[in-house]
Amino acid sequence: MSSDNPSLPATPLPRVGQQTAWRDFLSFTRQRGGFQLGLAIVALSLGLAVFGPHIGPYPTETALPGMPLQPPSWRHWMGTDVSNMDIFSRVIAAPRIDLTIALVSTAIAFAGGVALGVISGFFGGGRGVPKLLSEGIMRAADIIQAFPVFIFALALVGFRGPGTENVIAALAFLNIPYFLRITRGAVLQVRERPFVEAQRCAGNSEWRIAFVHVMPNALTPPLANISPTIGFSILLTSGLSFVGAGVPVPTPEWGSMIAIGAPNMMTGQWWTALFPGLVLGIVILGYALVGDGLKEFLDPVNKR
Amino acid sequence: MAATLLQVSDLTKIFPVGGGHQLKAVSEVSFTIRRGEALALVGESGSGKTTTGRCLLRLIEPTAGHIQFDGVDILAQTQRQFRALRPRMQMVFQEPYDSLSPRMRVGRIIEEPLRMLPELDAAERQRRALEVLGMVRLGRAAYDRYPHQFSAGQQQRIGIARALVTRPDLVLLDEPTSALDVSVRAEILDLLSDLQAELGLAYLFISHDLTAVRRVCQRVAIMYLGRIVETGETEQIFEAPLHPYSRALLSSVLYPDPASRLSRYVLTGEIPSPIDLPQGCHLASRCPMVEPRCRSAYPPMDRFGEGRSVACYRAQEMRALGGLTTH
Amino acid sequence: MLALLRYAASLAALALASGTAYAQSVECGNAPPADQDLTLVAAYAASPPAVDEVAFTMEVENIMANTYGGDLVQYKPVYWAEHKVCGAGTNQEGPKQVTGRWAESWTESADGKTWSFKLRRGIKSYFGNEMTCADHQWSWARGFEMKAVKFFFTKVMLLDKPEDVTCPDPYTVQFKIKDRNPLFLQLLAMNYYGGPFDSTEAKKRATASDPWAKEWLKNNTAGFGPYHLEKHVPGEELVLVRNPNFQPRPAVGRVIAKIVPDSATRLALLKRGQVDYAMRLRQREYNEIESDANLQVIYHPANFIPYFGPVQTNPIMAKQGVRQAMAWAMPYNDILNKVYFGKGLPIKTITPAIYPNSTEKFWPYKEDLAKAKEVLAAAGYPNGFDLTISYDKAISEMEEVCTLIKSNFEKIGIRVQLQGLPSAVYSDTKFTRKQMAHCDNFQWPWVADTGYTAWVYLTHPEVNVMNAVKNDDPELNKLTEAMFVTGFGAERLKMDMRIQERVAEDVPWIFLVNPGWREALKKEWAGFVWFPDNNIHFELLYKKKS
Amino acid sequence: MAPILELRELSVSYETQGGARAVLSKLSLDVSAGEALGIVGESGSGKTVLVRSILGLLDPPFRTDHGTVVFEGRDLRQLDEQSFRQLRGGSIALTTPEPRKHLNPLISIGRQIVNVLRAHQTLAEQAARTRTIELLRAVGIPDPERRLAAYPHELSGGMCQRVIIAMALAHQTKLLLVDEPTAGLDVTISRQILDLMHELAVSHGTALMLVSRDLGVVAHYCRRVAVMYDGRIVEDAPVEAFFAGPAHPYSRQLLRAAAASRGKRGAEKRVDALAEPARTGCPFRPRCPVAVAACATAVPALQQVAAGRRARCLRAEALLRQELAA
Amino acid sequence: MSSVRLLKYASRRLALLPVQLLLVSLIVFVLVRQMPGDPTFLYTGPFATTERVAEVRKQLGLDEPTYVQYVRYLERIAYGDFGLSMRTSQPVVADLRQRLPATMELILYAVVFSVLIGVPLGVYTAIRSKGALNRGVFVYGMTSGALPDFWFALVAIFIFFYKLHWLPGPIGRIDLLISKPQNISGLYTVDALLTGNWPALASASGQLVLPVATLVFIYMSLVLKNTRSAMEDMLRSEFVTYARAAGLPRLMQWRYALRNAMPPIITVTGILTWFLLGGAVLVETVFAWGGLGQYAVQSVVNSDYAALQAVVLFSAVFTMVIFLLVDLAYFLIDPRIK
Repeated sequence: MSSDNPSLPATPLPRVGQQTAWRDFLSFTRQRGGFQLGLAIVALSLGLAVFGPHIGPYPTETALPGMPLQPPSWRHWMGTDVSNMDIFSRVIAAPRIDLTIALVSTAIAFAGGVALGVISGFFGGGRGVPKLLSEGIMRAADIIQAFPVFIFALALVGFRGPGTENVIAALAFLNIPYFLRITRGAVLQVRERPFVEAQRCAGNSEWRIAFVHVMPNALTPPLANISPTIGFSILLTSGLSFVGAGVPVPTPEWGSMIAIGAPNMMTGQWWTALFPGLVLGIVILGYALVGDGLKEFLDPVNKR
Repeated sequence: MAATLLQVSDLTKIFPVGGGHQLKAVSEVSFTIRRGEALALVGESGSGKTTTGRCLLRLIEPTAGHIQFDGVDILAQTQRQFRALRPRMQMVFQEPYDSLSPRMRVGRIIEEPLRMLPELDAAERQRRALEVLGMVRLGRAAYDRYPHQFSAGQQQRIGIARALVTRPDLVLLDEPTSALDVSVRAEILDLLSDLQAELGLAYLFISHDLTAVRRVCQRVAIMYLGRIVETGETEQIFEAPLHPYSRALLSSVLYPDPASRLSRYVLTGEIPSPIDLPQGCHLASRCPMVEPRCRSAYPPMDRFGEGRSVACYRAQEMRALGGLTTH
Repeated sequence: MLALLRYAASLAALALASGTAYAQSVECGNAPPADQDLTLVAAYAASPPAVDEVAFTMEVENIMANTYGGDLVQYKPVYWAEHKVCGAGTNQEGPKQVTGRWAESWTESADGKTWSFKLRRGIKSYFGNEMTCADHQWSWARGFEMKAVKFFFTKVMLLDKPEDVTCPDPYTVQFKIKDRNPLFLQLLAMNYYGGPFDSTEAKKRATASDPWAKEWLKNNTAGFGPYHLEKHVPGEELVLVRNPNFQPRPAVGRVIAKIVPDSATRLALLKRGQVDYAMRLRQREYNEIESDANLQVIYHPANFIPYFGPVQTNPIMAKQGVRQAMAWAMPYNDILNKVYFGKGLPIKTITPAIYPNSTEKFWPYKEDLAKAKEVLAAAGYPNGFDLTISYDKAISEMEEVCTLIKSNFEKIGIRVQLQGLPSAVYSDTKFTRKQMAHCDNFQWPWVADTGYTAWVYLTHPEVNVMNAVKNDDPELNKLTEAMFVTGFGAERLKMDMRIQERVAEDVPWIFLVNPGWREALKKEWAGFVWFPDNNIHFELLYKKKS
Repeated sequence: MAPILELRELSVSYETQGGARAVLSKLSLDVSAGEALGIVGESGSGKTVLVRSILGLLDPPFRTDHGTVVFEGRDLRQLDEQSFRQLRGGSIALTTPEPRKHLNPLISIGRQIVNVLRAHQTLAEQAARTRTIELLRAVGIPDPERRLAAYPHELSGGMCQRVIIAMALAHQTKLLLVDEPTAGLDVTISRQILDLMHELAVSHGTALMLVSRDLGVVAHYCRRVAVMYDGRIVEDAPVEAFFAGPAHPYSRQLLRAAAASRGKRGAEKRVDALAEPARTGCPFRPRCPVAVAACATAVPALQQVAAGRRARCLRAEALLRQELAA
Repeated sequence: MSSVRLLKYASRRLALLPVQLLLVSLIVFVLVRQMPGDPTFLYTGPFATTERVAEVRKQLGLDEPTYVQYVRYLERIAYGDFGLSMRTSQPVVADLRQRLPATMELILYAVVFSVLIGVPLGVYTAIRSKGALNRGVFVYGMTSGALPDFWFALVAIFIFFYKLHWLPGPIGRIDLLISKPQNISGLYTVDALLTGNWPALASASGQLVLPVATLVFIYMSLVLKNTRSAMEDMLRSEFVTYARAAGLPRLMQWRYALRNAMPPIITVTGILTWFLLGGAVLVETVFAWGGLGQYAVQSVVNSDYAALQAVVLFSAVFTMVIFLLVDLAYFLIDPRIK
């Protein structure tokens, strides 16, 4: 406000009031085709996670009578796999496991990352135990992030053995530093804002300032990153399952379906791996679009 | 009731800046504020005025010195004990919007300091909040709204209301108008003056806006590189500053009047880095009146009449230069 | 030259000896044409962790079979007319299946406890050292030391200690065993796990801390077999070169084996003519090869026993009724048709169909879910139970089989969880009997004898590691032990039959489908012989004259 | 004196998702050669946009809808990019608030000045360096030879502003656009800078267009003052006359607000200093203490109210009389 | 002068490495202890007797307390001994040395092409914010990040190898029957070029096309998007606006912007390299590339823990080195860093 900024004629202010926020969100959504598409995909994927295993025309884990590897037809829209299971039914049932893993691991990572991020960000410059805590958290995050993501995920699952819980644990573990850093970055900015000192003047304790006053104002960046993280977790899960370190067969899971289909693809039965991958890509795209849209919506620079 | 509300003596704050260097942000600063008095702490960036203010509220822990608030040595207290005194010392911040929690309603923001007064129940807290909202000329409607729904001037009033809700004795005003446009700034300054008169508040007004200071404060302390170089009654100092720095500073003020021509008093060079300052007068490198002794020892604060002190060996000669205004 | 003549003579003798029901115009195991000097490019599925007996994978077997070339005796190749392929004459009784390899003749003492073998002269290793009894002695001593596969053989052969192998003269090897053993020769014919080593060469590589040259022999070979391992880049390639001293001279002078982990890629390479031979494909892929004019699939019924194994450490699996119910619920036809495309053979007894005395008559089970449900209820599980089936993830056919089993079992209320495990973890948990049940196709009895087979896989769990299902049936235990020391004849046949009947009653294993021995090559290759090791023996291969 | 810059009915709008919003509305203004014109107004009044639109620096979402910008007889809006480029930093130069942000942080200041020099004239590297040193010396940077290699972050804000001035005055500058010269600088430093700028402008015969919120700056460094409100000039007067008594109620508010001592209040009607500009009629109406019914009908024209001064207010003459009476 | 500063800075950054490494090794060690099953079995095979198992356990040091094992482990690492791979029976270090060049070759080309295509495209789309190319780039940026790389690789193989027969199949780095070029750098293309081994060069290049194209397609958007946004930010920055106001030519304005966009571009190149090491895992697996990534997968699938921990350790060191280089590059570009 010290000078006129030509690119921003009006003071940019984050909007918070529930009613206006909702109205803003609706009007924002109306103008963004990509965001709408993303929301639709996300909604559909969530719907499939709940109902998917029940609405497919065929059972998802039992072989059908007849010869396997039938090409796509009216009976089997995406064909059948080597065990003569209907690929379409399995593809739409897959969100049950893929999304569960992604949502649970992201939720854990979000909760853990935000809490640690607030501590490390807020107490970063301080002294004594909180400072040591903050330093320790950051070093730990550095180390975890020194490993390339997929190799570390592979190692975690490799050393602990495959299985849904282990995949969730590995992904949560991997994503905690990510949320931690985002939150910390936001906290470092928020804690420099004068209202923090105002709260100190109002007699708040440091922990209360950190979690009651600073945290809510630092949530926007991590919140905006939930959606892409879910997408990324789905991608990692499928990668792990692809090499057999993830979800056990024949649970419908996109990555393991691609793995099962891969050898058939080489012998010309392209439908076995093509469709699961395509749907996987679309779902991840949906989460990425929603993430991008939310980032844009929540970013004060884009406010009029 | 003692007339002196706040007595600061020899306040020093040193920041380590790595590599064994020190940043002496505040050096042996002493001043007093009487009840109901507005004292301005004036200086350019890096002068230590803000650090001084923050030390008073113990938002920063000073390195040395004493601060007596209403007879209590607040530096001897733990942060927890000090919390009991906080309602009596409040603060108004520079950025009107940024000093308000964006995700809280105005009512809650204003009531937040009242948490320190556990004897107040919810109804009483609300009554008090509405009362101060009235004082700063914002209606009851403001109570349920969010800060961003207000203009910058209104936000600053919310900040003032928050500072007043605990009925403090002393309010620290940290550049309260520097982020505001001219006309808004005038309104806030008028409001602050009115409130001071109505409620008998004492102010510590930290600013580099000299016209604002002249408008609100009864007394002025001028700081340069961590030291107070001159204190005194506002009009006295603005008319005829006795320290070379004060003179240079005040002669730089541009009043909105083409007829007012101040006799310019120009310092050479720029403000040196506050890190590892040499002993001796901090102005020595820029002062047109510098003498060898200025470089060897820092000049003491000498009294020049009632409430007037100057830290310069050649203050007497400065007096001979006369007033600033030449019409 | 002399050696060649001798070998030819022994082949002629063999032809005479086997000239009964299987006498054929097609000769098997002949010396390949001497005018060919060929290179064979192979696509292997994996690289052997080592070329010594410490490791235990199909690739290790393959390399060892081709570099050490077997023991004193070997199986006799005969022509199997119905499959149009040469194979070991395993349907013969006992010693008749066997002919000499390094030994030109042998004798058994009257009490059956002493065996003497006369070595052919002039057998030379790649390094040029002549084979003597000392090499055998050293190899057996090493086997006792290594405590691996060869050590297992000593147990079955009833050989007690290294000192029981002696050298009356440099060209005679003598064994003293604890008791008469009718299977002695057959066991010896299957043995190429650990030698015989060219001990002269191997000793050069030994060190004070490693007197048995374990380190060197992990990545190098020192045998008298037809090939020598010239190069081994783990995970990348293996190169075998002809042992110049081996007679008869193999037509294939060089085998380049590239490691191509993905079976579909191996298939693609073969179809494009970039390799001559692709190892370990899936049935679907073999089908594709059969329809390719330039390629061929060699098939022999072989001795595989893929089975579903309820591990009896688990109390539910220990119930005979439960095992029988599962046998009734098994989707035999689906497995045969969907996984093996009708190409395999249903298995209905513990003894492979090509082995003597094998009979299907005791096996009552076929897919009958109603019956299965009834039996299951009678066993006390009307509502089924939770079952975890483990399998080796590296063998994709097993995954398909298990998926089919899961489909059927769930129809009778058994809730199935599949557990695909990495090979190493799978074999660890399998042999430590930590699984609840498994699907397995890694079993093929090396000796064509019901007693041997049942003994190895289904008895004496306290000593038999291979008894991964922890079957411990007193009757079976007794029968197998008795068969070990009973000579061929009616009494032994009775025991044989009872074992097969008992296994069908008690169902320690539920037999699935035997896919047979399948090898995929370019059409121009010939000279295949199936041996119970299920390996391809490069030394016999040659190119057909067009 | 003939104007070197003539703005005629310049209209700029800002594109938002809700539609275009006017930032400058039919703004007309002249600057004479060698003249010092001050432009004052609050945040959002369009001062900075005005400066940038003269230089053709506005990027979307800003849009110049209408009007002409005539500099030395040429309409800049019709100019091709190449000729305009020659003009920028040549005949028309700009100084900015927060000078450090306007210098490239990764390039030494010497190189940056050399680049500017060589963008406008063919100059050998060595000659450009020599000229740069001269310029730095001229703007009072001590030890200029050594400072050539310095990076912006190594210089104080005041020094950076001097560098910017050096670049602005590197050529035969006819018009210097000075945007908020005191923002971000300390009192003593900004005074030095203003003095320097003023001095150089006078000696070069450069016209100054000085945009500021600070009436004090305008009072001391300008001959003429134009007050902007809501994208329009509401008053345009010689400095002495203006500070003696403004003809527009907004100007009066500004002046009173800027005073060092508290002015007389009470007599006037309380108004909300923050009310948004009205969309119909006089935009200042909601904040105007002297508004009458007629103010609601149309935007008043910018009329001559006295010799050499114009105001956009129906009551301007009444105000002037009142002011004189007081 | 600046080289001295650089050296000082580099040595200070390098001094941090051992501490990081120690922590990394601890994590890896702890991870290894999580492994299910007894690794001894893998060495002994299923026929081994109890004595033999005990003997191997002792040989492997598995009978000692955990902290002793950690200290031993550190000692061995210090001597460059990462143990024997159970799968290949080779020292893990030898395995890594063999496979590393394969991965490096893949990553090198992927990074080079990503930067060569991504940066100019990013700069171009930042400068010209409209048009079909921009639209296309936007759609590409959105979709490429969403596609699983391994699936993309499979589809690419299906189309270009199986259907069209344009490109060689997924059989690793060089055609089976063409002998490898003489080992100089380990990168086949480089070595073949150096030794003038044209058939090997042709084959190695052909084999590289699909995996590199896959990696570039999937991961280049990272470079592209970041370059574009950094460039857009810089073009909007005050100093570029001022450069324009000062009459600098367009090209010079873009150079100013690009110069300042370099730090984020370098960072993202570092991140890309780091990411590719992980991304290469699956792509290598699909293409049977025989590099570190495939080795990692095979180690996991076969519970080859010595191999796996070496891969994990190496990848961490690789990451640290990459980011060290990024920091040094920053230091060279940005005079503000002390």
